[in-house]
Parts: sequence; structure tokens; C-alpha cells
Amino acid sequence: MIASDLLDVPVLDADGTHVGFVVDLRLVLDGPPDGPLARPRLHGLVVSPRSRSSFLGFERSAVRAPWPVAHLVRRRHRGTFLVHWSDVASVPTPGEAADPRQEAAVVLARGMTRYDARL
Amino acid sequence: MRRRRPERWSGPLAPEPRPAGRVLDARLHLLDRQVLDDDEVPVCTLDDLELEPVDDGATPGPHAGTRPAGAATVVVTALLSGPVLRTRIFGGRPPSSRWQSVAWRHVRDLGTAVRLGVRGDDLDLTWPERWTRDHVVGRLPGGRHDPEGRS
Amino acid sequence: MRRHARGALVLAAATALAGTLAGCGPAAHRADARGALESVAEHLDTASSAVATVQLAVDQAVAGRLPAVSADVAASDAAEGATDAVHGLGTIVVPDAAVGGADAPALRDQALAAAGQAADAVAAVRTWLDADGPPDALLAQLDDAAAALDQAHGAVADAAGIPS
Amino acid sequence: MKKLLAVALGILTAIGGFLDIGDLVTNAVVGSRFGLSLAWVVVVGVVGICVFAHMSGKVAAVSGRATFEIIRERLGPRAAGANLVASLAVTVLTLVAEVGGIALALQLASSVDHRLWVPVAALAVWLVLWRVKFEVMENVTGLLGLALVGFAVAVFLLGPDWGALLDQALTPQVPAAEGQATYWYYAIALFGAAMTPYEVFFFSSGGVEERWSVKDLATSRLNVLVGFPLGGLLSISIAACAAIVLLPGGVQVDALSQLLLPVAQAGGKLLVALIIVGIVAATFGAALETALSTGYTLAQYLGWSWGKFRRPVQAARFHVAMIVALVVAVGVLMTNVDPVAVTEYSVVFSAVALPLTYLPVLVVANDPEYMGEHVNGRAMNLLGTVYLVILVVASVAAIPLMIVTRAGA
Repeated sequence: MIASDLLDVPVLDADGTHVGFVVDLRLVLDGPPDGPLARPRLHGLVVSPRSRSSFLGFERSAVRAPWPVAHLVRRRHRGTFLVHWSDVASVPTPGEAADPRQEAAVVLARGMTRYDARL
Repeated sequence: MRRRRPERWSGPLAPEPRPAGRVLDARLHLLDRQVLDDDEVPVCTLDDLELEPVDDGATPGPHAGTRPAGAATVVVTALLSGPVLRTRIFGGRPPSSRWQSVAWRHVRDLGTAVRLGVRGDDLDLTWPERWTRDHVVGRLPGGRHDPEGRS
Repeated sequence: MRRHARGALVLAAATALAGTLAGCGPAAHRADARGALESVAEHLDTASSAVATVQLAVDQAVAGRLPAVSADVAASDAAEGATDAVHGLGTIVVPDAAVGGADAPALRDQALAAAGQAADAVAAVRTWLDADGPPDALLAQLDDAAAALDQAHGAVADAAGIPS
Repeated sequence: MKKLLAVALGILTAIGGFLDIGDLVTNAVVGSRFGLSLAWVVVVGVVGICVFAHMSGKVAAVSGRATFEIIRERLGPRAAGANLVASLAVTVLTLVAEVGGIALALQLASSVDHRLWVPVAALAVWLVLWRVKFEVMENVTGLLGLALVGFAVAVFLLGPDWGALLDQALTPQVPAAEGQATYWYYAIALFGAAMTPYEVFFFSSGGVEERWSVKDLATSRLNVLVGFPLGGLLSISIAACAAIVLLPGGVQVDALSQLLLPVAQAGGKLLVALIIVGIVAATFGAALETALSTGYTLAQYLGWSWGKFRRPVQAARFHVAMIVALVVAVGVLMTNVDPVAVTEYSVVFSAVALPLTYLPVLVVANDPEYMGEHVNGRAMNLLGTVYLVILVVASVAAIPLMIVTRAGA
């Protein structure tokens, strides 16, 4: 699996309702040591309800300047949440087109928790 | 294919408990950053990350059974560059045999650039640079001249 | 998202192509007589500019202010401009019609004659620079050419209703 | 002298950006058609390029990251790739024009046909890129380019009616003979020329080449505040020379040689010689700047090793990219295209690429992860945001205006 297998992919909840897109992967450096640094563990997925683009990252940081740009990006990403990896029920299998008409999606587990995505 | 607009969630978000290690977002802090080698020489741009499930004996999550890889913990094992850039721009996915990677154990430091603890010339993925050096630039007169006058 | 990106790319390419065509394409193909006369006026402006350029260059070369090599380059650039104007005028097709009470093809011919006179005068500058004789005859020739261009431009402008 | 050399990067960047062959001619065209009624655009452009060059220089000094690395990191591969294609097109077009411009300038001094000078000029540019130390390169071309101050001297020697000139500049009006659309087309061309993206690519990468760090922030600011206003002042001087001598004479500028006429009238052969030296140095500097920018943008987007401070073998693909760009430039010029016409198009296209270049710079200059305590202040952000709006307007209006006015005809 590579990061872009998950990025930009639509996210469905357990009932099949579309809840957003994966805009980023949250990693935590607490995996087993591997060289000078610990291995980054995939901690969860950052899901934005509206847009696949997230490049500026304003919705997750405390930076509020320059005001108009920060404001616009935050507006566009209102409702962005973090879902833990343990709450992910299934991810698209790379290279396996299940149904060509159906876009591959990440499906979340029933009873998953929406966490605050701020860093 | 047009998708229905995602439903708005109006409920409160749970506060995220701070994990024990350093927290990074892949796209925000890693992807598309410059990778430098031990001598601060640019090696590549970080185009993608390789993720692998590990069986570290941790208790599998409640839904582990439905996950394709079947393991609860997924870790980053390598930095990728090269052909994965084309597919990130134009879509699709290169076969894993064509990924050019740097193992995570070579990463020394993460900042505004990703710093490696090895020399770039020792890595497989710098072959186009070495090829250009050996076949073109190194053969032109003065190609090995140091413009700063260090011998 | 990807589809939008592709659409935008195609749009950008099409706009760029259209812009290039509009910018570089032949400006001379105008159907009506008035439009043709407007093109004639533009070419006359180019020829006038070439004459004015060499007049300045000759004045300054005579005064010893402009090196001969630079004056020669200015004269050859101007000669290129004047010849282009003659060629441009030659390719304009003026419909056989009366515009603003004047005979359009006759106006074109007057313009062509004036531009030809200007091109000759500008070309004479280069010969003069090589020979380095007294400039009086040359300056008179340039003045005559400028006057002929002015006259042609005035006639065309009156007929086409352009401010001259 | 030390102080003067410290601002060489700013002077070279500004001369390459403001006084390259296209700008020399465009400013004269504008002066001969519109007098000084577009001088305000140059002032707006100078402030804009100062704001963004300062930000990109600051980012380079604090974080060591050059501008295109930041564009890639913030915009992602797709949007940054689009910007790369657009910026490369503009930069290579400008390089084509500059190599042609060196040849035209040498023709002014030798009357040997400029087509014969093209390969010589390209070879000379390559040799400098290949062998010469960055500091030597910027000091020599920057100092010789200062000879263009001759245009400002010429304005004084011509003894114009200062009141009338000031009146044109301060209460701008569209001249009767020109249309509104043409006026605004040239306004965007001048603005695009002042803010061409390769200036910040070159300036920020040059800061990395000179190994700027936090303690060089003052040098960076000085470079910006000396270099770009000087470039703008000289642009306005060229327009003024044309407005004083060529506008009343009915001369429409379409060749470099016409720029010498006001200068000859003002200061005679000596000043003409000085200006020719300046034009050769400025076009040569601009050719170096655009050739290097080609290498910088490609290498920074793709993560290659780059920099003139390295041996060519240690930045192999970077040097090959510049060689290819120069070969392309010579090839294009051999088709007998008019170098001046080439830049006139490239500045308008560069206006289109502007927002994608300057948005990431503005965002990163506010990111404490990159900038620490040196994040932008309020005033800088206000200016940056205002300019971002202007850039978007200019980039949207550029191509439609070009079509409507048939490229300013």
C-alpha cells in the first residue's frame, strides 16, 4: 500500500453514507525503532467533508494569517475530523477494481468516533 | 461519477488524546518535501510513502478481521520517489516493482526538509543523476571544476 | 477533480492558441472598404515612423553625437520597417468602392506610392552613411517622403473617418 | 565597496527582471505611445516585487528552502506541475529573447548582423554558468548593468518640461489616439514584466547559493530595497526618454536601435557607448538569470541536486537542463524570429502564472514551522494579500485583453 492509495479517496460510514474525503494521514512516531527515528505508525485518517484539496493545512494549525486565505481555507474545511485507524473497517485494495462504476472508498466502522483533527 | 454531497455533521468533535510520539500529517509534513542526504545534497522529492502492516503482537482492533491486510498496525516502511510522481499527477498506480524507495531506517531528521543519514550516491534511486554525471557532464571539459575554488 | 483539471488544461491551451492566432495572424484581411483603409493607415504610420527614426538618426550622426555603426543599425532596422509597410500595403485588397466620398483603390495606390518613396529615402540613408557626404539632399528627400506620407495618411484618414 | 557588492544579487535580479531586452523595448514603446501615463504601473509593480522578493528571500534565509521547493510542497504535484509548465515556458521564452538581445546589443556596437552573434552569445552564457563563481558572476554583471543609469542621466540632459512630465505621470490619462483596452493591455504587460516569477526563483535560489542565514536578513532586505526600486526608476527613465524625444517625432518604437536616439541627443557618443555597455550587460545578466531559473525550477520541483556553488558533476541534471535550454534558445533564434516580439508575449503569459507562484510564498512566510519568530508582520500580510488580489485580476484579464487588442497593435 502507498499513501496515495488512501489520499483523496471518498469515505463512507458503516451505513454507506458519504461523509467526506481522506485529505491526510495522521502518523505518530511511536512504532518500533527503525534507524535513528521510530517508525511512523498510521494513527488515523484526516477526513474533510467537502474537499479533497488540503494543501495549505490551515484547518489543522493555529496559524491565522494571512487572514483572507486562512479564512477561506478554514471555511472550506469546516467539519474536518480525525478518525482513528482502529475505527476504519475497510480500505480499497490496491489494483483490484471491485466494480468499475463504483469509486473505491474507505468504509468506517459502526460506532466510530470523530476526533478533533487539530495538531 | 457524481457523488451526493456529504452530509453535514453538526455534532461535537471528541478531543484527541495526545499520542506519546511525535505527530505528523503525511501530506502536510512529508509529501513533496525535499529529501537531503548526509552532506545536504538534494536526493529527490518525497513523492509518496510505502505503508506496510506489521504484526507486532498488539491486540488487533475490533474490526481487524474485515481489513484486507488483516493486521491492526500499519507503519511507514519507506520513502518513495520516481514513477509514483507521474501517477500522482495523472492518476493510476505504478506496479510495485517500479517503485524507487529509500528505507525509513535511513531517515535521520524531519524538518522543513527530510534529512537522510546516508550519502545520496549510495542509494539506488539516484541512478539518473549518476548516469548523467558519468555519461554527459563528467565528460565535458571542466565538469569537475569547483567554481568556489576549493581544490 | 481530475476531470476539471483536464478541462481547465484544454481551455487554457485553446485560449493560448486563440491568443497567438489573434496576435500573430494577418491583420490585413478585412472585408469592407473602411476596414481596408484602416489597415492602410496603420501601414502608413509604420512608414512614417521609419522616416522619423532615420531623420533623428541622420541629424545626430551629422552632429557627431551618434556613432556611425549605431546609426547604420538604426537605419537598417528602419529600412526593414519601411519595406514591411510597402509589402503590407501591396497585399491589402481594397474593394472597388467609394468611402467617405473618395475612391478607395485610388487612396490605396497613393499610399503605396508614398510608402515606396519612403522606403527609397530610408534606404538612401544607408548609402549616405557609407559615403559620408553632405546631408542636405538626403534630408530634403526624407522631408519629401514624410510630406507624401502625411498627405496620403490625411486622405485615407478623412475617407475612413479615423482621427489622424 | 563592500556594501555595494553585498547588494549585487538584488541589482542583478532587478536588472534581469526590469531591464531585460523585452522591458527595454516595452518601456520605450510605452513612452513613445503613452508618454508617462503608465508610470504608475511601474511603481505598483516595484512595490509588489519588493514585497514578494523580500518574503521569498526571508524564507530562503531562515529555512534554506528556495521558492520552487515551497511551491511544490504547498501546492502538491499537480498544481505545482501546472505552475512549473507555465513558468518554464515563460522563462525559456525570455531566455530565447535575452540571447537574441545580447546579439542585438552587440550588433549596435559592431554592425555585424545579430544572427551571427547568437551562437557566440549563447556560448558565452554557458561558459559563465559552467565555470564562473556565483558571486563573481553577479558582481560583474550587476556593476556593468549599472551603466544603464545613463538613461536617467539622459533624461536630465534632455532638459524636459518637468511640469508636463509630472502632470502626465500623476494624472494619468489615456491618450486620444489609443483605446482603453490597449492602455490596460500595456498596463498588464508592464505589471507582468515587473513581477515576472523568475525574479523570485532567482533571488531566493541566489540567497541559497550565497548561503544566507538568519543573520543575513538585513542583507536580503537591503538587496530588495536597493535593487528593485533602481530597476523601476531606470524603466521609467527609458519611458521618459522616449516620451521626450520619440513621442513628438512620431516614432513608434519597434527596434532596440531606436532607444539610442534620445540618448545620442542627450549625451552624444560617450553616453551612447555607456548605454550599449549597459544593454549588453543587462541582457547578459538576464540571460544568466533566466537560464539559471530554468535549472532552479526544474531541479527544485523534481528534487534534483542544484546550484552553481556545487561542481557541475555534483549537480549533473541541473547543468544538463540549462544546456538544453540554451540549445533550444539558439535553435529558436535560428528560425529568424524577432527576439523583441518574443518577450512581449512572454510577459503577458507570465501575468497568467503569477498567482500560483506568489500564494505559496505568502502562506509559507506565515508558517512558524518554517519561519520561527520571523513570520510575516501584519503590514507585510496586508500588502501581500492586496497584491494577491491584483495578481488574480491581472492574470484573469491578460489573455482576453491580448486577444481584443491584437497584442497592443
